[in-house]
Amino acid sequence: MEFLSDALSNFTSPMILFFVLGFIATILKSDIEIPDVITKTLAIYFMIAIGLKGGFEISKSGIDENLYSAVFNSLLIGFFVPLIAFLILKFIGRFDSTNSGAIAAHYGSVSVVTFVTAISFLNSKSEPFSGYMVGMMALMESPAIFVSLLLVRIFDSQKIASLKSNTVDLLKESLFNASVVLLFGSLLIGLAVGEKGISVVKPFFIDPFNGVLTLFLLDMGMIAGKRISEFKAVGVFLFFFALIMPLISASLTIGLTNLFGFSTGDSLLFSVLAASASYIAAPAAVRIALPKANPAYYITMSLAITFPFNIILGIPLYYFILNLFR
Amino acid sequence: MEFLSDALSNFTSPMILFFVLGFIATILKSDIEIPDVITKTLAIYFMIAIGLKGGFEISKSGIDENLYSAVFNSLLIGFFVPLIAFLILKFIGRFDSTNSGAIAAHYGSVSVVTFVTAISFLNSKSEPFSGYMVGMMALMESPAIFVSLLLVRIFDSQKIASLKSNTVDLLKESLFNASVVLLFGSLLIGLAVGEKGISVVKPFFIDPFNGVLTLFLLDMGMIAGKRISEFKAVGVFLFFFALIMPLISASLTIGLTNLFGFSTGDSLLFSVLAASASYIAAPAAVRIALPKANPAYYITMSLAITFPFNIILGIPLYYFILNLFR
Amino acid sequence: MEFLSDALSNFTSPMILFFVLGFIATILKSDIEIPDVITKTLAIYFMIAIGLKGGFEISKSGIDENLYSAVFNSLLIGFFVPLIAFLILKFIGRFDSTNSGAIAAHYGSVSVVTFVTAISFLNSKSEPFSGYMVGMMALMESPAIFVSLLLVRIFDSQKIASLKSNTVDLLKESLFNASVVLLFGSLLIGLAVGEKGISVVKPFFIDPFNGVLTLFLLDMGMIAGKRISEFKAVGVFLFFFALIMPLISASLTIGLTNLFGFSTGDSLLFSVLAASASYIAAPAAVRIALPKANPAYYITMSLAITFPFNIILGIPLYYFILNLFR
Amino acid sequence: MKKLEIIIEAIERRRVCKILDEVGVSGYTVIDDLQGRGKSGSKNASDPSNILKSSMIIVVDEESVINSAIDKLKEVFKFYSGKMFLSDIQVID
Amino acid sequence: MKKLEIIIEAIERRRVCKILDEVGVSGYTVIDDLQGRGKSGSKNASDPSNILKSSMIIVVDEESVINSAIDKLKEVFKFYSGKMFLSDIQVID
Amino acid sequence: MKKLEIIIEAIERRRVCKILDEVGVSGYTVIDDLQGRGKSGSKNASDPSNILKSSMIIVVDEESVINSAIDKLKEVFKFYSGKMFLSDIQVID
Ligand SMILES: Nc1ncnc2c1ncn2[C@@H]1O[C@H](COP(=O)(O)O)[C@@H](O)[C@H]1O
Ligand SMILES: Nc1ncnc2c1ncn2[C@@H]1O[C@H](COP(=O)(O)O)[C@@H](O)[C@H]1O
Ligand SMILES: Nc1ncnc2c1ncn2[C@@H]1O[C@H](COP(=O)(O)O)[C@@H](O)[C@H]1O
Ligand code: NA
Ligand code: NA
Ligand code: NA
Repeated sequence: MEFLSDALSNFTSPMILFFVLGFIATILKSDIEIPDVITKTLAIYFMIAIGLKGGFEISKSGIDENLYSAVFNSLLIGFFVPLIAFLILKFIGRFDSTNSGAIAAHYGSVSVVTFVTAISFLNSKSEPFSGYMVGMMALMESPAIFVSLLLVRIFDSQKIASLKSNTVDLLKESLFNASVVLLFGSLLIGLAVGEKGISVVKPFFIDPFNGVLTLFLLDMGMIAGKRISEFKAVGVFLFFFALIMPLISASLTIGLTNLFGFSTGDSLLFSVLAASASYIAAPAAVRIALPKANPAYYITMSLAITFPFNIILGIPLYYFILNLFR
Repeated sequence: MEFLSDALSNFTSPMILFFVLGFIATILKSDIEIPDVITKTLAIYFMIAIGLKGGFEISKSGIDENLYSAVFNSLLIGFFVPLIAFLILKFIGRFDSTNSGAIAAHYGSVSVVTFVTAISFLNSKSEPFSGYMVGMMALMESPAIFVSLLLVRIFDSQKIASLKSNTVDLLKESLFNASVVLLFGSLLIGLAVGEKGISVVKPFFIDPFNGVLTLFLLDMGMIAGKRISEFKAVGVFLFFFALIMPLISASLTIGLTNLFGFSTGDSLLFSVLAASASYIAAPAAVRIALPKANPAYYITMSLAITFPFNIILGIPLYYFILNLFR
Repeated sequence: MEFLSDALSNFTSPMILFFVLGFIATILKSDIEIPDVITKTLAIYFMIAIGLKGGFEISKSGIDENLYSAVFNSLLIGFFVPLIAFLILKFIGRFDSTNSGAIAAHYGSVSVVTFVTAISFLNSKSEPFSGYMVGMMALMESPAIFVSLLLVRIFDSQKIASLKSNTVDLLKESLFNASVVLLFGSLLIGLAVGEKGISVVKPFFIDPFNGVLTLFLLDMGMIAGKRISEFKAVGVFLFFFALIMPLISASLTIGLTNLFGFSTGDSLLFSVLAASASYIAAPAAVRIALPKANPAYYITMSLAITFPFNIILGIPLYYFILNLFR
Repeated sequence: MKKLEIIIEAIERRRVCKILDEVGVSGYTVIDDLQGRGKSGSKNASDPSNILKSSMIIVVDEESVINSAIDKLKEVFKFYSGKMFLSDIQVID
Repeated sequence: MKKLEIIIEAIERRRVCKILDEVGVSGYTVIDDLQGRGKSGSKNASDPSNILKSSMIIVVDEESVINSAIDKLKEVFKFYSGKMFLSDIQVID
Repeated sequence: MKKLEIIIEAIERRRVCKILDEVGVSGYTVIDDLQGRGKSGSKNASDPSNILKSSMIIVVDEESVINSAIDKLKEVFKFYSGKMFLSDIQVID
């Protein structure tokens, strides 16, 4: 069965294996410490790298009408995923609006590294995808967060408790959010510099890309492993939510992408974006907008459950399902 | 007009574009934080890389008599640039000797990254230059600082207020200044190891060089952007001084290099060294030797005005002027 | 004489030269600061890189019966080297059991970077070696430490003064010691991913390897240089012990490897492992197990005397002796 | 003079400094990347979103100034985990 | 309330925190990567094995709790270099 | 015993420690990479030349020793921005 072989082949990918190694290492209490500053820098490296590559692809392929449907699709996902998540959490999970909204924001937003891992999965399958998908990721980072805050406002009897200034700051911040600026900026630069410019940075931003991802996933594995201790705090419902929500988001997205008729590569990336949970942008935003929500919930879920699930099983699974419809 | 096309082609260079991106990002308050330790390490990387490359070039070309005129030229620049700067600041700008000397020290000394950017500009034009130019940069870092201190001593009615021990420490320090040692050391090693040795480090120190520079300039753009808030403190006179002084230094140098008959590549590098303002060696030295001088002046001018001016407009401009005389 | 030419050729190796540069720079008080976090990260990089490479080699060559004799040989070295060191220190050097044991632990354990330097020495001589040697290094890190602790228990009239919990923690820790997990993990991954997987990470973990080592050794040179101030604390006996002990360990090992009939490459690596003194794993373990031992002794000896000796003279010397027997 | 030590989630450090500027304290010193444990569980530095770190802000000023700072800051502590410690100190000048 | 500032070798920081948890202090704050000098010579951050750094752990609690913490901690200081400083402090809440 | 907290520009940290060694204090602890704000404007860590950072040096010793340290240090503060804070403290041993 193709999915199985993919899932298994995933286990001969050094990136995934190093993620697992990091996870195990932490459980064995053997602290291989990759300093925080390195993690931060690598995250920046990835955003520049995929931005440049994406922009360069666009400069080659040119912008086709698909772009508009892609933007539209992104917005649909950015609206429905957090909505569904919120309703499940509030009415099936019986969580208060604040926590439901906080978690919904994470599942609505996206995880850069999951996206990056999906890209290297597609490359390994030499499956093409559009350069503008990087733009779609940047586009999908914030809207879901605001949809979730809106839902909290609507369902919360008394207005959300938070420092007044905050929501204003938040709008400003998320509009010019570090990663949004970096991704769009690199995308535009990739567009502008063309072949010659790219060749200049290729040996740093393109060739070592997968190797750097390997190191980064080792670190992610350790970060994820460290949060296992919080599983009890999370509880059974949220644990399963963190596994099932990605499936729901991915299925929904696979449906949409079939309607719009995107290529297999683009459809996979859309599904992965929908299925992934943010662990950088969303936690920071939510901590500011919904300080009363419990961070132990959303950080543990996105980092220690959904992220591993997506990179290990999710990506090959979504890819398999996608191909059933082709 | 060639200059325009160069200046514009400069805007299809990823390095410059990422500098601009960093600058904009900071103005948009989107804090893409590249940790300090990374900036420090990258600076070391550049000094090793250009040192090795320079030394290797020398080992191939051998040391020609030009070397002596190059050294002489460096010393002339190191003497006249700070002198001119000082006189302008003191007698036209009406600044006290201490601040005039502090700023003069910065414009007399050199900026490694401006030099590095000029090198990648020359490479993009496949314009050759001598390996020993790296040595010239190392040579030009300190003298101008001492010339400036001397000027302060001469013009300052009461002897400079500073801690006694300091000036002695300073001499020791700047003689074996980190960057001087690193540059000359790498230069010698590049000389010693030859083809084989270089090939061993090429994949790390040479191939990714431009890519690393891209990342570094993104950071420099943010650092420069952060200082805009200090522009008011700097004032109109110093603002224009920071734009015009590089032109004066460059013109003077272009004149000198024509007298000495250096190659276009070497002449450009000399002009860039003269026009560039130090923002690492000089601030540290001046803070120690002239504690009463206002850091807001010299840091803001060299980092936020002269550095951007040189890498964006200065380099192609000097290159254009140089070619008018050939 | 071949050894001389090797020793000299060692001085046209950029790695060694940058180590020397770092050493000199520190003596000149010119503080080129490579941040701690970078050093830590590079150490992780090396363990992953050699682990992957080693595992991949095994996957090609397959596991031959030599493996068993290699393991056996490692254990012999791990037992005899610390024993000899301990006896020399206690009965010739007249040191108390605690300090003798503490130092013996360092000389029994291994130095990753010395091993890495030996590997790049072998590559430069295109001398082959077995992939499982990385495993041997991982294997040899801890046993000698426990042998030494045992010796202290035996010879110490009153049981070692240390916090109860400690020795238990220690066993746990050193079993799943960061580097042990990382090395074996990478080894297994290298085994699993095969040609395709390796090619994916090659541009990051294999091509720049020597360049990264160059940067790392610059830092090691500075770290070693900083400890010179402690030489007085170390004293004449320990100073010479730090130079002679490696020769003893190496000779012993060369004898053993001849008995077992290992290849020249493997024999050199075994000798280097035996001759090298740990400066990461051992100090941490000893500080916990033997808090009363003087850190100034063992850190200075392994970092500032034995490490430089091995990478500069030791490696070519052992290689020369080895070849006398072939 | 009084010394106020404020331990606050890294993410709110900026706001605390802003408040201190508004109150008009004569200055403050910031120590970042703190770890720790309190009633809201343990804070450790390994979290990519940086919401599990703390910063310490040290303010030394006249009692009156410190008190008005404390009042303004209490609002922040309603929502974010952290602590404020007050002690006597003498400024040398 | 009392404030206990514990300066201890980085390598023993974990144990100190464990002891504080056992004693049941209401919380603590950790500052890592300290340098310094004491009777055991100077501690500076550049050492790959990380045994030449110190950490500071700050604990604020009732005198009784602090004292029992101190007793438990003395054991550690028998073997490792470091210092404990005690002072008066007021907790704002 | 007295506790002296010295906040000084990073660039002058070495000199301060040298002075403390000369005075012969029993020891000190250094915290680097501080940010802050004072009358000389705000200090923030992002400056390649490192002249916009501060360090804190903590010294605990007898009042007499601390006072002679303070006298020697005043010279430094004539030229460099920083602060010295003095408080009572008790050393545990
Ligand atoms: N008793 C205490 N002593 C020192 N620091 C504390 C104490 N309680 C809390 N903290 C610090 O304040 C942070 C938040 O505390 P809390 O709001 O109680 O979770 C902790 O992570 C500690 O850094
Ligand atoms: N008098 C002191 N004042 C402040 N910190 C000290 C003092 N004595 C020791 N320390 C700190 O405690 C560490 C260990 O001290 P010691 O055990 O005396 O070597 C030193 O590295 C300093 O960080
Ligand atoms: N009132 C204060 N409380 C705490 N720290 C201060 C205070 N005033 C100044 N500082 C610190 O001392 C540094 C230099 O202060 P100044 O010399 O006033 O610019 C500042 O960057 C702060 O880190
Ligand atoms: Na999502
Ligand atoms: Na200049
Ligand atoms: Na050994």
